[in-house]
Formats: sequence, structure tokens, C-alpha cells
Amino acid sequence: MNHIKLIDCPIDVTYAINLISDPSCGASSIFIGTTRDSFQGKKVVSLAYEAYENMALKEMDKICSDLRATWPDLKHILIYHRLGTVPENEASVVIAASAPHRSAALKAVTFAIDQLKSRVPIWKKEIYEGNHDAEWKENSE
Amino acid sequence: MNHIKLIDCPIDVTYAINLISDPSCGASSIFIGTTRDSFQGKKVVSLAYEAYENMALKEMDKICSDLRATWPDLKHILIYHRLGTVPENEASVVIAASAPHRSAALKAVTFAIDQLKSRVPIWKKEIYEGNHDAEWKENSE
Amino acid sequence: MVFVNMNTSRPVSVDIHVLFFAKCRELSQTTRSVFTVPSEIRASDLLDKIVIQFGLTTIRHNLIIAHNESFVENLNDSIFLKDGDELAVIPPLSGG
Amino acid sequence: MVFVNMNTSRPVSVDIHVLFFAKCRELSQTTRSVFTVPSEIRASDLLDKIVIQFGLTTIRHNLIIAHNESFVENLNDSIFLKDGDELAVIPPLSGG
Repeated sequence: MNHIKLIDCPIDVTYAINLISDPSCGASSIFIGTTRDSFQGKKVVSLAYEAYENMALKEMDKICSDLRATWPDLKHILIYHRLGTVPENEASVVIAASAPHRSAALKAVTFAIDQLKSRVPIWKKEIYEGNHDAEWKENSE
Repeated sequence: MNHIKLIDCPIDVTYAINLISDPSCGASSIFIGTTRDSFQGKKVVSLAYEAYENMALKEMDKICSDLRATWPDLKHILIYHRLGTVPENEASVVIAASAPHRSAALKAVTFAIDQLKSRVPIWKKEIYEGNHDAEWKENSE
Repeated sequence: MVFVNMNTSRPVSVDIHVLFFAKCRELSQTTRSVFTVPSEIRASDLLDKIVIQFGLTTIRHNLIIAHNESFVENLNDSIFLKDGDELAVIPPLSGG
Repeated sequence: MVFVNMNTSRPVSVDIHVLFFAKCRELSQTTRSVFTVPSEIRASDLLDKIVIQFGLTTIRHNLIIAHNESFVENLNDSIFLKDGDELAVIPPLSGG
């Protein structure tokens, strides 16, 4: 099953892990992206995320389809992205996948986070301490 | 910090994830290996793990050193392996790593589980339903 | 294929919804605007019109567009618009 | 380098602890045994001695050994043993 959500409140990672676990699966892989406390020496107070929501959900769904085409053994896939203000050190994104064997689960999660960063219409603005201007970030990695 | 343990009771995945989280890190990657419910059509009732404990801990520590040599940005590494009887659908191994950026965290966890399977002296015996003989497994992947 | 008004031979105009996000939303000072455009137009020309109309010239070369929730992969392609279509101006992504 | 008993010119014998795990433990019916062996011996010869002594012939070719908690990478190497050294017989791993 695919679990896709844009979420306005803290992401419950334990719940997410339980959602993708399955008796037929020997492997679960989970990636958690967390807001960091600094950028180029400026202290990040918080982040604000916004999305083109309908399209973001469509693109997240396409990522799931791509994953299943590449790794047909995948059982459950979860992509949760948080929107709105995210305090320092809270999860902004959780991606998880389960599969009978580890290779599919691990590769799928790595591929999914790369894809999410490059094609899901979500934007992040960092708000800094002091009088540094807030900044819209750009994914470059 | 490195968190290495051989554990006789259920592994608390949420606790493990909290242990490796860090304000300086934007990425956490977690792998959970779980006992599966069947093997070649035989229903697995439970698994029993045993280890050459002192050497296993040494090898797990060496894996951490290798990870840090390859990905110096890694912040925390966690390798927990369960011993004794593990009921169906419970975690037998949890590997987790945090880093400022996702690439190190994701690659380190993939490398660590491969290494664990090939060089940490731990053995698994599967106990099946019915009168199938229990079997000592061999990692092949 | 070109849609024309049979009486005037001019391309038909359509009203589309233009959506702005993130830095585009801040620069344009709007989240959503109805905009009248030709029903057939090269994507880059459409983007130029929007950029000029909504004050996005400073970030023009970092923008792409999505038409009805799908990325326009190549700005040199022509796109065919209908009344009520949704066109989003997409600045560099930073999800994750 | 060979350690010899200067009086007899025979290699010195030492008492080592041999540890058995998993299938080896079941076949040998012991977890740990003191075994007297030459202080210098090719790893494969040592393994053969243990295999014969402890009834592991059926799985001989799947075994490796660890000397004082480190794998012996090459069974053709000579190993040098001291009294009280720990030698583990390692069947195929299945952790994870």
C-alpha cells in the first residue's frame, strides 16, 4: 500500500514505521529529514514549508509508481511531508518502505528522497535569529 | 557517538531513533530487520539468535570505525542486534545513522547492514511450524 | 494544430488561473490570479508574459511552469490552453 | 619464526580454549573446550584437528576460525598460539 500525506502537525515516526511493517517483510528502511539549527553560521529559528498541494500529492504518487516499477517486491511505501511552520529539530519529511529483502527497501528510500527533492512542488523558507533576512531555499544536492 | 548493543529483549525503535537525532543533523536513516513469517512455504514460528558476544561487539565497533572513515560527517551511529528468541514480526536488528546531509546517513546504513551480515559473528536458527527441522541459516545476499 | 476564431483569424483567447508559490507568491503579492492568454502559445512566451505582468523579472531564469498539475518539461514546446486551466509558476524546489 | 622446546626440538604445545557456536555447538555438543595444540601451526591444520576431534567433518568446508576474537583471514597462514588463547570455530554467519 502507498501512504502519502501532507501534514500540518508533527509527524509521528513510530506510527509511520508501524504502518509499513508487514509479516511478509524482513526489511524496513526509513529516512527522516529534520530541520537543522544553523545555516552558514546563522541560527535557524524555524522553517516554513508550503506546497502546491494537489500537484505535490500527484508527484508523490508518481514516485510510488516509479518505485514499484523498479522494485516490484516493495510492500508498503510511505511519504509524509510536513507543511507550515516546523520548529527546529522536528521531522519535515519521513520516507519509509518495506520489502521481503533489504536491498529493495534501502534503495527505494534513497531513490524516493532524491526524487522528492527534485520534483515535488514544496518550498522551504528558513527564518533566522537576529536581523538576517528569511530565505527561500533551493535544493541543489 | 557510537551506540552498540546486543539485546535480550525487544528493541525499542523509537528510543533508538531519538538516540541518534541531533540538532546539527538534517538526516537520519534507519534500517530495521524483522523476523519473517515464512521460508520456502514453511511457517516460521520464531527465530533464535546467538552470538560470539565479545567478538560481535568488537566487529560492530569496527564497522562504526569504517563508517566514520568513509563518511566523516556522520554524527551518531547505532547498531543494535537482538539475541535469544525473537517472535515473528519483531525487530532482530536496527541500524541507524545521523548526519548533516542525507547522502552520508543513507549510504552508511546500507554499508553497515551489509557489513554486519558478512562479518559480525551472529547466528540465526529458524524454528518452523509442524515437524520441519529447525535450520541454521546462512547469509548469502 | 492552431485554434483560431473563424471570424477574425486571430488566436482564441482563454482565461486561465495562474498560481504563485513561495518567492513568486511574495514578489507577485498574490497566490492566484485569472489571466487572459492565447489558447496556443509557446511555454517560454507564456512564462515571459506572466513574469512581466506579475513582477517576477528578477527570478525569470529560475522559473518553470506546470500546466494542470504537470510540469512543462520543455519551455520551447507549445502548450494548448482551455478556459479554466491551471498554470503554476514554479520557483526552485526546496522540499525535503 | 618457530617456537621449539630446546630440549627435544619439538614444537611447544599449548592449551587453548576452543569455542563452538550455532551448528558447531550442536554437532560438537559443547560450547567450550580446552584443547592441546602446537604453539605454531598452519590455520587449516588446526581447523582439521578440531574438526576431527569434535565431530565437525560434515561442515568442514564451511568453517573459518577466529583467534582471540579476530578472524584468521587466510587458512594457509601460520598462527602462533599461547596458553589460554581463545579460538572460535565459526560456521556461516546469519546475523541481521
